[in-house]
Amino acid sequence: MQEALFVLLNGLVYGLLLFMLSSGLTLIVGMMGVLNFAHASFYMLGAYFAYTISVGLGFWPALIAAPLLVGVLGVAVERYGLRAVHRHGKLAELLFTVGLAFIIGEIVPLIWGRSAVPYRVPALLDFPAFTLGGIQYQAYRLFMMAVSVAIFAGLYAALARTRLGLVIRAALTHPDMVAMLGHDVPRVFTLVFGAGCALAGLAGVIGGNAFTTTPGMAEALGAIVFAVVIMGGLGSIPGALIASLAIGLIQTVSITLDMPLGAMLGHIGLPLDPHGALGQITIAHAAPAVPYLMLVLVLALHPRGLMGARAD
Amino acid sequence: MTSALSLRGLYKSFGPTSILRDISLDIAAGTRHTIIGPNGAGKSTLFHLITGRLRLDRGEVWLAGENITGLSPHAIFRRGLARSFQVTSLFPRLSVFENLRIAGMRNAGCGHAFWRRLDGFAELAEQVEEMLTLLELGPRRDVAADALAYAEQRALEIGLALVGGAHTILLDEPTAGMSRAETERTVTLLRRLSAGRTLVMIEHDLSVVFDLADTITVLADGGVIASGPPASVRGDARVRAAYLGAAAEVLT
Amino acid sequence: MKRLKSLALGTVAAGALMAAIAPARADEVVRIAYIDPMSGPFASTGRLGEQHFRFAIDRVNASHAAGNRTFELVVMDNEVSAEKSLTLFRKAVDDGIHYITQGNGSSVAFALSDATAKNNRRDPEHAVLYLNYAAVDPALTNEKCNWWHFRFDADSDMKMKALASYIVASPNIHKVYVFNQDYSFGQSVERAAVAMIGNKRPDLQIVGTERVPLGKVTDFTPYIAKMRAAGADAVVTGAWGTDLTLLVKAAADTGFPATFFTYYLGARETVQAVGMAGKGDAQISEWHENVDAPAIDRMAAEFKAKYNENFYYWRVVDMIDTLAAAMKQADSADPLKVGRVLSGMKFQTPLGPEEIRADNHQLLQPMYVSILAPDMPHMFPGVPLGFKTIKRFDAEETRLPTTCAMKAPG
Amino acid sequence: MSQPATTLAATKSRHARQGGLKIALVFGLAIVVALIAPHLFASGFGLSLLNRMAIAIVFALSFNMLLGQGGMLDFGHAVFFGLGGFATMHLLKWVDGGLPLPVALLPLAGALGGAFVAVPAGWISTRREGTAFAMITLGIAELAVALVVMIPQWFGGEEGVSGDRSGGMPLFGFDFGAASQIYYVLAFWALIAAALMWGVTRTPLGRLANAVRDNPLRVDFLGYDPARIRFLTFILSGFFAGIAGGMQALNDEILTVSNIGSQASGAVLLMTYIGGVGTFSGPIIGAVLITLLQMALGTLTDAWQLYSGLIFVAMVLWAPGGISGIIRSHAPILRGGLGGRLLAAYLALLPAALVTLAGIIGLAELAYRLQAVRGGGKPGHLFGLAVSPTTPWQWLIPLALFLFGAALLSRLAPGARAAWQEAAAFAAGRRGR
Repeated sequence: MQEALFVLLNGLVYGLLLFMLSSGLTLIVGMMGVLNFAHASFYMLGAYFAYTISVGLGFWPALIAAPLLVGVLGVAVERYGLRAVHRHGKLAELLFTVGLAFIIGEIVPLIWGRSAVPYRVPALLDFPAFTLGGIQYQAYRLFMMAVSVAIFAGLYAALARTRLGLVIRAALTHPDMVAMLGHDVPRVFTLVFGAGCALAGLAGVIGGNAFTTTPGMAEALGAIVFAVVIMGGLGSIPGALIASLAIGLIQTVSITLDMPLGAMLGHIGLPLDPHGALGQITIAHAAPAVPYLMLVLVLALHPRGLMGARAD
Repeated sequence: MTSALSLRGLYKSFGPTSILRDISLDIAAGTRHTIIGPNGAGKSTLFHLITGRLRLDRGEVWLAGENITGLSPHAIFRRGLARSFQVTSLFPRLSVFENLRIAGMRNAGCGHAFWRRLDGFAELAEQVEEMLTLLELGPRRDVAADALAYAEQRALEIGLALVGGAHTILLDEPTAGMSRAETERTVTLLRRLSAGRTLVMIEHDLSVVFDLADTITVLADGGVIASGPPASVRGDARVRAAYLGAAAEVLT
Repeated sequence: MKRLKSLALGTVAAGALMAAIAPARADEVVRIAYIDPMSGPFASTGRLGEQHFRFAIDRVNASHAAGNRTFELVVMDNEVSAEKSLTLFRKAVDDGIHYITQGNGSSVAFALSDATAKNNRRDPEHAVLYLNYAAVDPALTNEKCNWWHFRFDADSDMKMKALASYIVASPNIHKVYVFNQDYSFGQSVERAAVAMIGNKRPDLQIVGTERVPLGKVTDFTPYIAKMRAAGADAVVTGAWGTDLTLLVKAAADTGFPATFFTYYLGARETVQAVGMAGKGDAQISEWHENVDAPAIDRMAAEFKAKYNENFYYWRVVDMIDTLAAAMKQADSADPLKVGRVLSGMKFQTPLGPEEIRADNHQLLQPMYVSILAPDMPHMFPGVPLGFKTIKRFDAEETRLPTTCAMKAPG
Repeated sequence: MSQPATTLAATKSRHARQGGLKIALVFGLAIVVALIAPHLFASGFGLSLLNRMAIAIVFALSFNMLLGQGGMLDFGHAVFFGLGGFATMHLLKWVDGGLPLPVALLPLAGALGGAFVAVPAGWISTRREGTAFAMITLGIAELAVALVVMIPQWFGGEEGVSGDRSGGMPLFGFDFGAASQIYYVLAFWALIAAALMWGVTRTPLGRLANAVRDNPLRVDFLGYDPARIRFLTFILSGFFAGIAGGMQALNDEILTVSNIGSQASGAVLLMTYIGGVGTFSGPIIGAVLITLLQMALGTLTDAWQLYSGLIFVAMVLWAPGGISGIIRSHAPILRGGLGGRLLAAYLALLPAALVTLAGIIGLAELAYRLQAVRGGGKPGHLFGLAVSPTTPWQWLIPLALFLFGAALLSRLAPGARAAWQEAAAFAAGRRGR
């Protein structure tokens, strides 16, 4: 029982972290149709900015300032880069972000070095909050969960209640209509892109010290963030939350399953040689591949993702 | 004798909004039939339902004695029904010639072959050249479709529906946006090419309607309010009331 | 001095350029192509290696240890790609280079070993000797061995043999969990651990094995929970880099008390991430800063003064010194002749006697099991812990049977 | 309606004959180049570069069959390349073991392997188009890599699968061990594959793929199932990617997981895009150029990865048609004899562009050498000047150059653009008449 609770809790933490990372991207993809491959790079920048700021001023100012800086950078990228590429079509936009990710990935080690920087969890939150089944739970993890939930609530409310939110939601489904109604769509795009990047930056501030801040951190997370956004459905914040939690939970649960595939498929009547190459793989072993399997299945069955507003 | 196209009790709604209700219609083979009606009457939706673009809520569509309800657009095309679109829908980066050739490939027996030269289908090329001449697009043969003038694009749009040799052709506002002269040329063209085929058109230009149509159906508010030869439709009081109003003088 | 200047161009290192600049002197210049990552995610490792090679080569050149020959390093950036390494290998051969060295990535090592063997068979005039300083897949000196490949790092089985004999002799360790990255190296560590630790003592058992894909896992907490549930009191892992850092950090964060027995704990960023919670965790290595060897201490100090980095690869110095000695003995820079000397060569080092096995060209060197302990002479910056030897193994003790069936050329 | 049909047919067949002659000429030229090239680059490195180009050309062309011809962005194209390679490699091992097959034929096994894998992958992915398609391929690619790593019994794990190409049946006395011999095998396959892929663009399926790229909805109403067309194109593309993979297997004699990974998929996208997706020749140009760049730039400067990133972004921003796009947009102008006028406008840009470039290079080099100096290296020289990245004023020079050059460029660029547009319009007008 306790073990099940623990697995659940871990899945929740991981899922919420994924959500934090992907909430910004789902906004950008949903609204602008831009598959921003540089999103994880903005996450990395958030962590590095936070590290530099926290060295001088401490963690809490960094929590505010770093995402803002990343947001400003995002605005600049949209205004002077993406907007120029926009007329060349979607592929060009996507490739622009690929190139951007590449360049950020080269510049970051130039500034901060090629190995990890010692970006630490603030002392205020650096203690075990409670112990479950002999495993300590750091207070910082609870803080991460709280921030993630707050992001969800804030985004959801902002999209549902504010005028800008209304315009954004309308633009998701009827972009031409919104333009015709006289809204400055490019400006909304810029804002959304900046906000999305700031969210990625915030995730970096919070994830960078919980895990590690290295030049490789963007690459490690890039693909899975896409899996979340696509699976959740482009542009859907609740969809991203559900997909994040689903991936978090399923992956965490599958880590605990040591049954070989051969044996498992045997149970449900599928013949797979339990001693063959495939049959010997355990589910735990295959866990990291699970999100992609889910992605392919969801998309093959339901092209808009779980709760997508856009079909393209 | 079986009808070329027979609609039996079609219903369609989008969410709570009912678009079409109980549409039944028989169109005799080899005739030219025109569907008219005010904007929002559901004319284009009806075409989408017939050609498989949208799914029916209820009812059946029969093409030359075969039930084609629920088939995909390409399956319906293969049974001899081609269509054009109200909003021009071409292959913008391909030349006029290639546009027309693609439209003719299915019926020329090209299949999905990737081992035969497309140029080797000489009969298809001839057919396309002929169509080019008929559409008066000959000089524009090698120009990309998106570089054409609007009227030329409209002509090509019609050409795509006509070139394949389908026995039933649905044209959605073929003369929309054309000048008087262009419209007249198009009518001549349609008259010529519809010989021996069934032609169903949505048309706003009433002079075209009465010039070409053997039979007319009037749609209003999602229902058929009148159907028959021009003379009877012209005289129908409900048509006058519901639709014609301002245009009544054309009828008289 | 002119030559030094050309060296200073450093990483530019276009072989052809070098050859053009190299002045005609009595000294024979022996170029060594260093094929490792200089850009991309693994560049830090490659750069660190490069500094050690420059350091070792400068020493040899200054002391004329290779007789009237001087060494010159030609740096080639392979981005840890086997494909790119093979092209660079061709380039090295073209440029008349007869010695290559590489260490990062088993896949690259296998590709280079394979390419060396084929090249030397097809084109003996341009024969190449491959000096492996860090790729530790046992297969390289067993079923996939080749006469032209010499390894100066203990393979993962040899390291495991040392670790295992320590674990088996520790009465407080009862339940061992084996955790690795899922690629050939991790798989071989796992195989060796299971074979060498399981069933060696009635109250000692392997309670679980796990492999995770390289660099794909962000949160290791669920894995720690699994180890905890299995009741592990020791974790044996060949993981390295960020994966290892995240693993031990997750253990520290969750208060998991088991001892980690590692191959690569010595990285500064890993120790810094774990902090004091890393106390007592162990690593196996051929040297560490607190080994009592004044000669190497002096080198380490010199290295630190020169590059402002911690001395790490003692074995690079060992390898270059040995190569120089072999050349002097063979009185030739011909790779075949030098290889014949190296094969079976026995020599003294500040750490004790060493031997290059004639049957598979694996260097036998002393090994140290050490733990992170406070109050050591050398400690990590920011973390008052340093490595302390808890068990030393003589070179001979690390010898393992080999399946290598290589044939000497000619 | 005035032109008599007979004249029309005559013009057409003349067109066709001229076209055929031109194609024969192009391929003849390609064969000549392929035969001469190894004598110009006779070194092992040169040959190995040529071999890589041959492989990259086939791979990029197969990729463009999807992207350029069919409008499908495949993020996991290396899956077919790599698995085709593995198929070849396993067969090569059997050949080593005595299977009587000439080694030169083995890329065909790669082709079958690539197509075989493309069937299930395409079955899932090609039912969707656009972004959804691209995302499914991303998922499939990640899955494929995970699977390959998980099954070392088949794919050899990290160490990969290796074989010996000289162990098979000799063909005309060649055993293909030497790089010069394998070059001819690879060149042969590259020419065959390129010719076949070019041929495919001239078939009904090739034209339908264009149609689906431009307007899938309309294709559906012309009697073809767009998903079916995408599916068949996808399999064909997998087939040719597999040939490239097989060529790779023969060239490297070893194949590892990295050959199917995202880096390999990214590289082919880069090549194809930089070369230009709009033309058949674009991917070829891209493959040759990027292969050269990867190998040459890396030996010149540490900053080469940054430079390639910058070049890539600059291309996306200012030349989305790739190199072949630039050529194509200037060809009519040159043919129209307007090159001189345009050249003047471009030359006016040149100093500003050079100044900007010098600024960028200066900044990048200083940054990388600062890192080198921190690591104990030597800063070296740049443009013949001693570099000292720790001195602040040395940063000001390239910064000033960059800012000045960029400002100048943004002033002058509209003029050059206008000149180009004018010339293009003029040339088009001439041709139109």
